[in-house]
Amino acid sequence: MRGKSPMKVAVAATAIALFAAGCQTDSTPEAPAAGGTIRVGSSEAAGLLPGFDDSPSIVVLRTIYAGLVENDNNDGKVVNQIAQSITSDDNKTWTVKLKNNYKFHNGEAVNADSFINGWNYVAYGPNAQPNAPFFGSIVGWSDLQSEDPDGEEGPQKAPEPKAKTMSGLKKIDDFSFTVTLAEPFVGWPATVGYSGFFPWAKACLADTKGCNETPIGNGPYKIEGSWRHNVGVTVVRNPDWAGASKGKPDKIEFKIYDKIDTGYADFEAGELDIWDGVPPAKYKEAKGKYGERMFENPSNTFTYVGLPLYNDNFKEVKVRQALSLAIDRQAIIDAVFDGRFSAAQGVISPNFEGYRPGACANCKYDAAKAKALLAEAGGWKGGKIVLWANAGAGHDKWLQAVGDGWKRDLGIDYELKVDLQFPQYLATGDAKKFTGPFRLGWGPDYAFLETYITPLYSTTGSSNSSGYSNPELDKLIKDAAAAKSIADGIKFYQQAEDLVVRDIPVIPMWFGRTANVRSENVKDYVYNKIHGTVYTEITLKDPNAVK
Amino acid sequence: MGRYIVRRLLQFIPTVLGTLFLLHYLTTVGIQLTGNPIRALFGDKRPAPETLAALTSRLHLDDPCLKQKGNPCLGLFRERLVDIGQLDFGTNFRFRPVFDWRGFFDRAHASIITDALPYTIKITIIAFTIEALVGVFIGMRAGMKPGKSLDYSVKISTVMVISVPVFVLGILIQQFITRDFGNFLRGQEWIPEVISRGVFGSAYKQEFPFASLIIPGIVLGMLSLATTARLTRTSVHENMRADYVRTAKAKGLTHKRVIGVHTLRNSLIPVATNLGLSIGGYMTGAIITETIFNVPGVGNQTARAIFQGEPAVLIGITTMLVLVYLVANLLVDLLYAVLDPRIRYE
Amino acid sequence: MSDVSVDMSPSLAGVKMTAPLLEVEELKVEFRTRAGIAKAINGVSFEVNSGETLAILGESGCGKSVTAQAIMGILDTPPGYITGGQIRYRGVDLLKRTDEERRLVRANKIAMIFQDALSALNPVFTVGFQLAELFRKHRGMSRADGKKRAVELLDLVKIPAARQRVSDFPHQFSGGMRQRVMIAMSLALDPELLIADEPTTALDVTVQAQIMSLLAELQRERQMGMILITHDMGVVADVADRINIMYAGRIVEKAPVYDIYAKPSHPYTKALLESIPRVDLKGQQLNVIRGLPPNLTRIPAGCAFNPRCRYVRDACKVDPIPPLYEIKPGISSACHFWKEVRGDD
Amino acid sequence: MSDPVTTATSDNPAVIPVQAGPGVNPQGPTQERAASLWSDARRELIRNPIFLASVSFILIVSSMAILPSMWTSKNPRDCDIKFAKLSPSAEHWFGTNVLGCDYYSHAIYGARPSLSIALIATTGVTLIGVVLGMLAGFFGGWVDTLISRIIDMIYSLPFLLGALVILGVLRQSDLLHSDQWWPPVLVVAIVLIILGWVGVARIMRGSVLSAKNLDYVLAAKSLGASNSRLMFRHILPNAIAPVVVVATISLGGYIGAEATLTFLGAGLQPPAVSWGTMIAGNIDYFNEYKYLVLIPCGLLVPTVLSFILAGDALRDALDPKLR
Repeated sequence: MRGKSPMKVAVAATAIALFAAGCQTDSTPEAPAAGGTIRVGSSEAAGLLPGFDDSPSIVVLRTIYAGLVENDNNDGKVVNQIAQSITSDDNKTWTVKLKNNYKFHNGEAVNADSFINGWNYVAYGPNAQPNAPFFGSIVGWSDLQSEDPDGEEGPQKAPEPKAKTMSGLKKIDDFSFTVTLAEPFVGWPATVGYSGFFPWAKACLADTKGCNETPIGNGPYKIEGSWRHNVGVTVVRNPDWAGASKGKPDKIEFKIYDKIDTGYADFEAGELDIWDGVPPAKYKEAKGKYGERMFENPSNTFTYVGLPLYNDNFKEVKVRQALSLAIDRQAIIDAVFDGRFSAAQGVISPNFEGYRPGACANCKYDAAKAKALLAEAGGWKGGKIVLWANAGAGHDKWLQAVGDGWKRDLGIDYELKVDLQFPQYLATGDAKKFTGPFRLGWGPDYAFLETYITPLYSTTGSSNSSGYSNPELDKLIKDAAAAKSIADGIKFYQQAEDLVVRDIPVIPMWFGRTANVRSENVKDYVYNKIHGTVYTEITLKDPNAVK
Repeated sequence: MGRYIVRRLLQFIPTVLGTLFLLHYLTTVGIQLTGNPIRALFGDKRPAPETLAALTSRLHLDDPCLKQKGNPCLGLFRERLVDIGQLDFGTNFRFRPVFDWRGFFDRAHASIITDALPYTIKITIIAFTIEALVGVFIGMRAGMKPGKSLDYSVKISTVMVISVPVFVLGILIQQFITRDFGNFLRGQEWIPEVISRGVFGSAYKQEFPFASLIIPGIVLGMLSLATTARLTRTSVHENMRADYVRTAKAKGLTHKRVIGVHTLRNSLIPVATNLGLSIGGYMTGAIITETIFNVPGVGNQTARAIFQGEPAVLIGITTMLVLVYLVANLLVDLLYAVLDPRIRYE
Repeated sequence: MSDVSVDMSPSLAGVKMTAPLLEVEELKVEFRTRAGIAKAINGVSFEVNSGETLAILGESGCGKSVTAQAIMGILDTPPGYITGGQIRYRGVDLLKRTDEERRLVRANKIAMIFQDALSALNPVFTVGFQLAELFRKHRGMSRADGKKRAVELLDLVKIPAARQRVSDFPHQFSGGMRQRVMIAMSLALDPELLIADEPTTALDVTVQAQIMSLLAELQRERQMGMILITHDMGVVADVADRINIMYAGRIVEKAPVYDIYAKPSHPYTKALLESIPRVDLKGQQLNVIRGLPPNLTRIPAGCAFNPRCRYVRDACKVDPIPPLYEIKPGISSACHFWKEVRGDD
Repeated sequence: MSDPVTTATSDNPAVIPVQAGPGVNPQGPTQERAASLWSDARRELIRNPIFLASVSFILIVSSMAILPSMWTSKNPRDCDIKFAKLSPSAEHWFGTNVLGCDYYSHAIYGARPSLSIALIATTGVTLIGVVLGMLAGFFGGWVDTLISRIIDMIYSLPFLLGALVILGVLRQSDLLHSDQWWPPVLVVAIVLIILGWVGVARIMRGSVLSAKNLDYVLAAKSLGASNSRLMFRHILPNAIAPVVVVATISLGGYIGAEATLTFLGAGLQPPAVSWGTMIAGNIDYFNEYKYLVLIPCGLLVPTVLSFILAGDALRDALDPKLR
């Protein structure tokens, strides 16, 4: 559901593409813009500043801001935008050179300070910017964080952090600076296309509150008026934009909907030109109704059922395998989602380099094998199995189907615990208090298969919620990081995937599918496989259809 | 009269404090039992502990008592009261102020409540008008002829409205009326947009700030309409048998006047009380209705605050609602004295 | 309300001023209740002329008030239905007239005073409004004129400081004053017939006398016909010309007021008289009527009074119901054994 | 009514004062009258077709709730995703749902939680509301102040806000997760009671305030009746009528409230089957599979209707003023 995984990062293609993309941004003069107003369904954003964003924010931010790099609309490859070049000799100290002809909407030049000051602001702990962790790999980040001062005696004033600026950020001149990372990371330049790395105008840093309402960006569009909370955001073409593509529509209206069903209803009523994400229950109907006007593409969101390995009932591998084998994924997808997902064949997105179809032998429905494995493991001893999901997001239905399957094929009765609101649900997971299988999702931070392995399954993985720990896998990850080439690295990660699908710390369920619909008035629909619909490139048949 | 009002206003204080504490306690226990709500901002991915701590501290949710189950967090409550006393209602998790009275006049000081309130006031007025006019009318007609077909059809249709859950009602209306019928209207050239896109639009529209609230208002009003109709019916039915109605007939007055003046005026006294109180009830309905029809009002914000577990927003909105309710109550009581001269407040 | 204003003296087609003011003939009323059909009035006949006061007397539930309501045309239907008989005003049978014609008779020609003025006056309007309403709706007067007339009426019924009190609400008056307002209201349009339904029952004894003498005075002055409905034998003595005694929906005795007191012709009348406490009989056992009035859904066969009657014989317990035997002109009794009751031979 | 009225109830105050219709025997032994009030009502009710129809429907639905196995041999928890969303047929009278469960057995087994919640909540709300409203109205003073302030507090809290927040806390108690069917039902009912009693209490308080100075109460008081006797034998029967109306209406409302809470993710949770979970869980599929929503609504609405109509008929039958 929209906005449910707010801090989703959607960045960049593979690291190899980066070096090739040195300097190829020169603009061929654009054909006259198509004009008109396109109306886009959206939802209320967390903020319109690069430091505090979620997916609805990013939709807007990508039209009014421009980052160092962007992803090509055709192949998703990383190309430079504001950056002239991003280079490094040791993958540890990166030199960023900027083009000098970009300006903020208020006339300020986009220069090295715009990046350095902005990034320092976001990283500085007391500013409480949720995007702060994105700068965590830069030297000196931890000096900007304050210690948690609260003891048992009561709240105390947090001490000032040691520094206000990261020592790893150094200005060379107005249009170049260096970034020093704590650990070498060959993929770092790919991450800076993410909206958290967008530059900040001076005026914006001086008045963040005002700038959140009326953003001062540096992108092809600029805000008209200010953010009308819970109602909409309107952006208009920025005539001073120095970038290559000038943007097609004159105006983009983002209309804010609180519920996806309401937004979709408004699309059906002809109030929107673009609606991204048809409600699952209406997918089949929409497919028949809109045909050509529905755009479908595999997506990278991974849904899995985590298993609490900290619970004795799930310690036995064969039990976990049996549970996974007893799920008829395709039947669930067809019945509950009208076929809107692709059953998982492994734990890596089908869009990613290194994906292998059928990698997961335990993900194919095989009731007999499941039964046999469970018998070998000595049967199920945990009584009723409790299936967990957060409330109100429509997960209960498919989890129930999973439970029904177990009941039917393995004779394990189940109950659902799907009444926790999201915060409570996540907190329960973080505290490792799930008493049974739990639903979670995962979106890639960058388009490199590593993002599907390390955070989820390494012993120290930031989002390892099942408590899986396998030294063999940890070693493979280390080896992959030390690999000479990307291709070598992929092999190590594939071996790691093999371990995961054998041990089943999580039961892979499926990968998503985008289903975006558009009105009859839309002529050219442009889709970027990294960011989704590119609103700035959409043209209309009749630009004057909406006054 | 003046002294009565002052006494009533003084009674507001314990009620408001009590409600504030109730909500403070419930949200506090909620956090104690379920953990830091800010964690949810980061979704399925786990945030850096430093960042989580910084946000938590910034939003004043770092009080250690929030980790001790059952602790009423009186210190935190006192802090909140002091802040509220200074008209500082805190912010939501995105640092938007919950309430700033200047927001009514100046966009630069916009806040959640000042943004949302105008929509809710509008939708409430629509709902109230519908409830009062339609409810009283059909209740009156039914009450005049008890046991007749109209009485039963009113009874059955009001019961239908009561028994069908609001969200079903809202979704049915959205499907059949605003989408199917609305699309038909939108296909007709001659129908003005204010009707086809405004009144029969699927969601609230800025271009039609009033028209597009009519259907949500009707859905909202329908909930209490049933109660109003039934109450009017009972009240009219009882008053029809009152001695003074017989006197009015004996005075040779027309049937219309006997009903319209002598019966109705008396029957409306309990109905007016109920109408006043239903304004408070609209807030519950608004949580669902506003969400379904995408009205950016108080109900919508309440729903969001509940699901995000934002204590400051919940407490801020509740404070406002309690005051609205209490003032409405007071007005109803004063109105009572106007409607019924036998009542005097000392 | 868009009331049609009516001309000063609404007249009813077919009215003969020579005909008696009101004749009720064989009136039958029943109440169709869930407990069964209650025969509230079973063939009542009487007549009233201008300037004359007829008292209808009986216990609670004997049908007195229902008769009054039937005459006024304000019987609650359902449950009450007039099933037979005629009510002739100046020779015109009102039961055959339209609702609109009947409405205009009310207050204009026949007016009524109710028992409990507190509940009979609308609590939410001032007495001025309720009085002026009559002039505004029946005479087409303006609010100001109506109010002026209201003050005059309050003066007429001797309410002190009428000009101030006209803006008061009913609950601000004392019981006696409220009943005066009620009387004022009934007199507003100069009716020819006044029906006073237990006008003093709810009042203190001293106030009762004042109200009764006021009523009598006004009736004399205006030469109205009056039907006085009461259960109190004491009240009627001074005021009434003739008395009809009712029991279980029938008139059981008719007589001039003097004759009733002097020589009752029906056991029920006799019993009623004996149950009045009298100073000269102080110290003796008071004669109360045994038993209870009959349930009107199950009236006993024969004479309805037979279960309680001292003179009861077998003939009383079977139909036919005793007719009203005319004893002498102006006096009649519905008792087979009236002679024995009167002590005549 | 200008007819003399029997108010002689002080000798047997348990009887609602009978305002006799014209000519109906107003006196008579009070015991007989008390009995005849109920026997009249009974006679009245068995002749009322609407009452009979309502009660029959309630009985049918109650039998589903008490003995679901009498109605269906299928287990609602036997589901096969391969047979999902089948239209009604001879095999599956009401079709199957999204998960391939027999929808007819869901409809039958769904009656119990829905009815239980409504009945428990209505009983609780009425009992607590009547008692507290009575105390507040009868004693006045600080008792009234305290109760009235609590009523104000709960009243001003929007129902859903309160329900969601309280359920959020209560659900931590693990009561919502049990092998038994009733603990979650009880939890939802308790929340409805906590938030619902104020409505009844308010009405009760008002009724008591107006009843407490009526003559027959003063008469009983002067005869030395104790407070509790005054409250429960003299005032209660006369003040209860509006409470009955509100209770019958809210009984229906509670069946719907359960569905709404489930819709918002706070009520009963699947795989528990109730009409509420059936409606809330399938509303998304309404467009294509209308029967998934229409069937539970088709049970819920007539049930609510029956309760209200039966309640009305009962009240009318017991109301002597309507005779």
